[in-house]
Amino acid sequence: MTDTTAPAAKSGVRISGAFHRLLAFSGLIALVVVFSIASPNFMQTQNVLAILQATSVNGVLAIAATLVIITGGIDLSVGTLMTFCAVITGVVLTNLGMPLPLGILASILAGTFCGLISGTIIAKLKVPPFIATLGMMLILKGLSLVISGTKPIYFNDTPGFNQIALGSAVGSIFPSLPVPNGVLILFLVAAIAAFVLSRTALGRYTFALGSNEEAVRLSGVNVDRWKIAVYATAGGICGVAGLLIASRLNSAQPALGQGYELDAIAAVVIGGTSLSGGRGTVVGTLIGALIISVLANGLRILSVAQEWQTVVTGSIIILAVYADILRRRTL
Amino acid sequence: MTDTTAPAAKSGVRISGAFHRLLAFSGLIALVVVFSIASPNFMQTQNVLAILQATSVNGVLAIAATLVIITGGIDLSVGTLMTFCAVITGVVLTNLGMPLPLGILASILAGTFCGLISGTIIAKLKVPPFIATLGMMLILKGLSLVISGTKPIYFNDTPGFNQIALGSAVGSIFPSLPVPNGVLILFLVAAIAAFVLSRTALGRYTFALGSNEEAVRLSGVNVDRWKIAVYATAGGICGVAGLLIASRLNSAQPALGQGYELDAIAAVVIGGTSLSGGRGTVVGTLIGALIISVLANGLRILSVAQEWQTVVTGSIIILAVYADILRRRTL
Amino acid sequence: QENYNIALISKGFQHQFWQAVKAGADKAAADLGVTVTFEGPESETQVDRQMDMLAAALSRNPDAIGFAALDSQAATPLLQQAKDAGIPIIAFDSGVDSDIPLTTATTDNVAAAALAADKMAELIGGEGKVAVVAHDQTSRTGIDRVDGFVNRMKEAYPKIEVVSVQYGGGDQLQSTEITKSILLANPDLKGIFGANEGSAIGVANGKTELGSKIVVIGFDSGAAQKGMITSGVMNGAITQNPVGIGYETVAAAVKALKGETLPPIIDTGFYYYDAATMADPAIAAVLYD
Amino acid sequence: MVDIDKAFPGVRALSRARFELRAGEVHALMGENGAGKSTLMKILSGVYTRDAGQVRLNGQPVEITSPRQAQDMGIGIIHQELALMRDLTAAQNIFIGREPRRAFLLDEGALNRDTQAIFDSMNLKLEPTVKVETLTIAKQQMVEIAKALSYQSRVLIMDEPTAALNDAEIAELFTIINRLKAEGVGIVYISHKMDEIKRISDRVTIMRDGEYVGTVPAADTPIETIISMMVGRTLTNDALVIPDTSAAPVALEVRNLNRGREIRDVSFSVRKGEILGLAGLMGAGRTEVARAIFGADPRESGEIWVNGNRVGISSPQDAVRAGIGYLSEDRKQFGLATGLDVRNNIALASLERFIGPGGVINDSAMHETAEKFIRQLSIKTPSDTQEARLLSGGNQQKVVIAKWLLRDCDILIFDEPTRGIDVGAKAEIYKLLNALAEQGRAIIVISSELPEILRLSHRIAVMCEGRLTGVLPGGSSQEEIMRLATLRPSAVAETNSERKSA
Ligand SMILES: Nc1ncnc2c1ncn2[C@@H]1O[C@H](COP(=O)(O)OP(=O)(O)OP(=O)(O)O)[C@@H](O)[C@H]1O
Ligand SMILES: Nc1ncnc2c1ncn2[C@@H]1O[C@H](COP(=O)(O)OP(=O)(O)OP(=O)(O)O)[C@@H](O)[C@H]1O
Ligand SMILES: [Mg+2]
Ligand SMILES: [Mg+2]
Repeated sequence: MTDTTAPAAKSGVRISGAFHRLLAFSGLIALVVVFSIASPNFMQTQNVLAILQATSVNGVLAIAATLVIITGGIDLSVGTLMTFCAVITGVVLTNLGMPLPLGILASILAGTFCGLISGTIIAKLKVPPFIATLGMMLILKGLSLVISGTKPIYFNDTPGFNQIALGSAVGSIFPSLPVPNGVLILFLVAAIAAFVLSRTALGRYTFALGSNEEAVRLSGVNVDRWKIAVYATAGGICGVAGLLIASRLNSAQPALGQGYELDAIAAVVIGGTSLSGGRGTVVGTLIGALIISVLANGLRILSVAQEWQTVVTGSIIILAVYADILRRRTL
Repeated sequence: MTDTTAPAAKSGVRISGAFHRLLAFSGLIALVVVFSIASPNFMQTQNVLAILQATSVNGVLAIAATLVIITGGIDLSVGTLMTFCAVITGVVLTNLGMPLPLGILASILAGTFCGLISGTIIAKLKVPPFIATLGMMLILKGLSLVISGTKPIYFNDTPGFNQIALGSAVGSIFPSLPVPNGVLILFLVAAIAAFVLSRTALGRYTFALGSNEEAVRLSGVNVDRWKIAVYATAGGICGVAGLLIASRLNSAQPALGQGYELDAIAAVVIGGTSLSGGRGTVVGTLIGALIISVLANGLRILSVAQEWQTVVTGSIIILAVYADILRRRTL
Repeated sequence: QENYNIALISKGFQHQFWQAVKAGADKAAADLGVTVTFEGPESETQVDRQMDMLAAALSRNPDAIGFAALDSQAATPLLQQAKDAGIPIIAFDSGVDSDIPLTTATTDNVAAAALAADKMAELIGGEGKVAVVAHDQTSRTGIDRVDGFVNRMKEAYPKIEVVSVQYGGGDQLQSTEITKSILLANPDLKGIFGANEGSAIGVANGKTELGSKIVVIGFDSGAAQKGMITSGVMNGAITQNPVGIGYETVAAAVKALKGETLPPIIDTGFYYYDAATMADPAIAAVLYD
Repeated sequence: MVDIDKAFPGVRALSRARFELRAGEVHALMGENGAGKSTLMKILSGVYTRDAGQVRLNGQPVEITSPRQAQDMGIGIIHQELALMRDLTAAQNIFIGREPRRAFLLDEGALNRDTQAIFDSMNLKLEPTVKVETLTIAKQQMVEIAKALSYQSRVLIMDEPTAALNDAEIAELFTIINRLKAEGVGIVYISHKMDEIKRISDRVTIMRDGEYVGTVPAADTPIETIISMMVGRTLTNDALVIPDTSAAPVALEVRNLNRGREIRDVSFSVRKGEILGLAGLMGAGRTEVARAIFGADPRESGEIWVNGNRVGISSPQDAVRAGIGYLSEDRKQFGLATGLDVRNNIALASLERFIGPGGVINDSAMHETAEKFIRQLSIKTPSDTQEARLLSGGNQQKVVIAKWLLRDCDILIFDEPTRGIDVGAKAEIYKLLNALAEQGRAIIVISSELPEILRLSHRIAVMCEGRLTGVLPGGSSQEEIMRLATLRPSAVAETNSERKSA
């Protein structure tokens, strides 16, 4: 290449990068516009907050899944791991009567530990991620029931607990903007995950592993260690999701969680992360998760019959991704 | 390769090929042996038939998923497509009162048609298989409810219908061996699928696509057409599963099906087919599906508490695959 | 006394309702000196998985089977097989379209939901908009409770309009989101009926999260629901007697095994309870945690 | 092909490029890495569509929009980057899309027979039923060639077909090319091996920076002229200087390395400042030895000593920690993280250098370092944030080299370091290797090109069938190396053709 083309190319890449993100975003905007026109109730502050709140759990799980998927893996256990962490918190806070901070720590540690185990099974025993996390999903589902005695554990003795998701630190400062803490936590997790992905060694290796694991290994990198670290981090994030859902329901529901992995992975893929690894963004995942909850909320607000909601959701997911592909192609 | 190494390598490959299949099989055998020792009821003819019967639907779905997964794709819609086909059969036979063969044809055609649509969305619109089939899964789930009016459709007016899965053509010849037709159909579908994979152009391109799609395209092959053909074939096989389940329940249950894709994919992966495409066998998938149902049945026969069943199932799935990896490595 | 082995195949497992049925069955097992196993599929849509469970149970050669059918017809061949093997069958929770079960221990869900409609109408003053958040669009209990509630409203309370019926799979979180959507879409809504435990808790959660004042009628009990009724978030709820269902099913099975005759239906009843009546011994006996 | 333009996002690959091919000629297409050779040929073979210009076949303008169409017009291509389906057999690869059938069914017997016939005509010893993923790149390349031949095209494009081949196989290929030429097939031949151009081609077209430079007859144009047309300047050729390293300490010593039949009792040592050439025929086990030393593959027995200390190496990580770097022979599979950008590929082996407090990566330092190497190795890329897979083959190789240069290892093993690299860059790399040796590093160079081995090595170790058959002083003759490379203790009967071409 000659010198003249180089700078043009550079800015070209930058613009298209930013524009690309804007595109998934514009799919979301299109949905919001359509629903706003269709129903005056849609754009009410309260409904917007409801949508954000509804995104929080799936969004956090999807961020966990994003990390794993960028390495070229998959994590089917995010949903039941979330539940397991919630149950552990329940045991620590309610059954053992420990103070709140310990409960929070327990959830995140439990998540990290389980992620560590999945990661170890995958990295050391070379069990394919699909199988390892499928197994984990079932194991954790069973263990949640066993530990909780197949009964919900309530947090009635820990008064501050439901403030984790439902309180509003923002609202106490700006009363007109009662953004629930759950939403704040989602954005916080997203910001941290985006930072980790783009600016730290862990993030760099996450992408490198998904790009060409063998090349990374032959560069003298301890591939196993980093892979385990990614799964453990994802597990820790599921621990946060566990806190969010437990706080929202003011209880640890041991039977819940299975099926949540599909929504999480869907958000990731709608957000432009490739299942074959090596590429993906947290922002995309957030947008993907928002698309899912805006769709669900909007269709309910419009009182579309439930069976048709499903049909429309399926169609719009395909259309949204197709629109993204089309516009990227004509760029 | 020199002359001396060539024959050795060749026979090596052959032996390890056969042995490898034997390995997944030996995992299954190990399970069977353990359960037989643990409970005298396990190896009764009736129970063996129950296990096979329980494998039939998941097995057929898993065979459909195998085809798609070998191309490097994924099909999340197998479960709800099965249901959709069952509902279509219900409409044709019960609501429209058409004769049985038409109902059978309708199910398979409906499946093929839906597979064709998924395949087209994937091949022509370049929507990732995960998204396209996720969308399809939701669309079909909704449509099944819409078409059936959210009520099961019974086949009471079509007396022969439940013979498709429950009758026993074998049993009418050898009364001591009342193998249900559903099981026969599973093996028939498996045999046909194995034949298609190994002996026809469709099979060749299925493997080629999963191996290196770009290379296939560069070789001047109409990649889109073959990809669509694979999804359509898989859809047709889901149609067979739809017949099986409808016949077994003597009704089309419109709400059933979601979640079944995970069991199907699990059977495929346990059977040694790689999610990244290019390799896989129908025999492996059958063994994978059998492992899943033997586990479920065996644990029930032993009256293991349900929450522990889940834990044990998860662990054994990981262990079975790990054992397979270990033995292949030490070969 | 013989140590009978009785296999119960229910419609679910993890849900508190089914756990209460299990508790009742376990209590009967202890009282009567028999062994009971209890299992059920993941969700109430998985008719074929329930068949597999029933088949596996048959392979164990139990002395009797208790069966809560997800579909009234699908199990007929297997039940016939059990009958041929001389295994008595007791239906519970929902009936089966066949004369094979010796008796059915159940609640009239349609009537129970109609009672919920009556209570709702009373609490909102006989007019206005209401909605239903149910657990399942296709399962027997889902259909019966929605129909029971909606039809009663139509017949008896012409000024009440059921504006929305949505399904959250009995998942508390999903039911919460649904409730919020319904409330935001219908600011003038007067009340919501939550048609099972998860749905009812979801409705109450949604009400709390939005700070709404609507009337909430729930279904089933459980610690959370009882707490919500005590605190006033939920106005009241219908409860069946799941412990009773479990107990009666096992008791009937033992009677059958001993050759005693059984009535065709064992109605285990349903009750409306609210903060005021919760402590009544009759009510407290059928509530569970 | 006239006035062909092609731009990729951020890159102008071709600008008014031109090319002409006559029937029955071998026309070499030359140019530096990234000059646009592959792109031009991909346009001709229907992989890319051109932005402007015209393609004429037999004087008629044609539109070639798909590989299929190109095939139908009789244009066949061997791609530079292997395009094989790894899970299929050689025969299945060759006849993909044109499988012989009997009724609806595939006729595997005919497939394998036809393939065997092609292999026989190429004098290639290969089972049609072997899966290509088990083959070395060289064999895979031969399968690609067989595939291209099977189309019986009138125009055959060969994009660096010999990059992975040894001399015997190259000779075989040239026999095939001459046969095709006699049959009137026009052949486009792309290669960075200058000696081949003289041996095989009739005319040479030279490209630079996506533009047409000129076309000259091969026979009476001196190589130096062609090179200067390619790089726009004349290159000086440094002669081999062998430093006296006999007093330098031993940096790496390998003792009795063993693994199965691939590595049999290999022992050797390299001193600081020394370049050891590792020569041998394809499949001699050189790559296996290198990978075993580097810990990429397990070894059964054998010791590795670095700077006089025995080191336990069981993974590449151990090796890198001990100061060993390994540039693999298959960059796509083992060298490059193709989805990552150039910058991160360069930093991949030394990421810890750019990690600041809290695990945060210092991207600006990484950028500067990457820019330095891009300049030093003249890597053609729009920026250091370009995805590595979008670079031309040769430039990808340079990125991998930069990765190991940055890592700053004391012992460097280069497995086919100049595969697919143009003359200009090759000279740069030779200079670089010499400079590294001068700095006191121990270097092992594995190369299938004897001239390269002879030009670089201070000492030459030769392998055959997993054994080290001898160590020669630098500047030995090709004949001497070949004698050791074919010294087979197992006395396996060898085909005559292989002997002769060797
Ligand atoms: N798909 C693509 N996207 C972006 N840039 C590309 C793409 N393909 C090629 N290029 C760029 O186009 C230019 C020409 O590449 P090409 O592969 O034709 O070079 P080449 O002459 O074959 O080089 P080499 O000898 O290294 O193979 C290079 O700068 C390369 O980076
Ligand atoms: N993937 C493989 N599967 C089976 N045998 C292999 C494979 N790769 C190499 N071999 C065999 O291992 C031995 C050593 O091969 P290796 O690639 O190390 O040789 P090399 O000297 O590096 O050759 P090259 O010039 O191809 O790099 C040979 O007998 C070869 O046939
Ligand atoms: Mg090239
Ligand atoms: Mg080699």
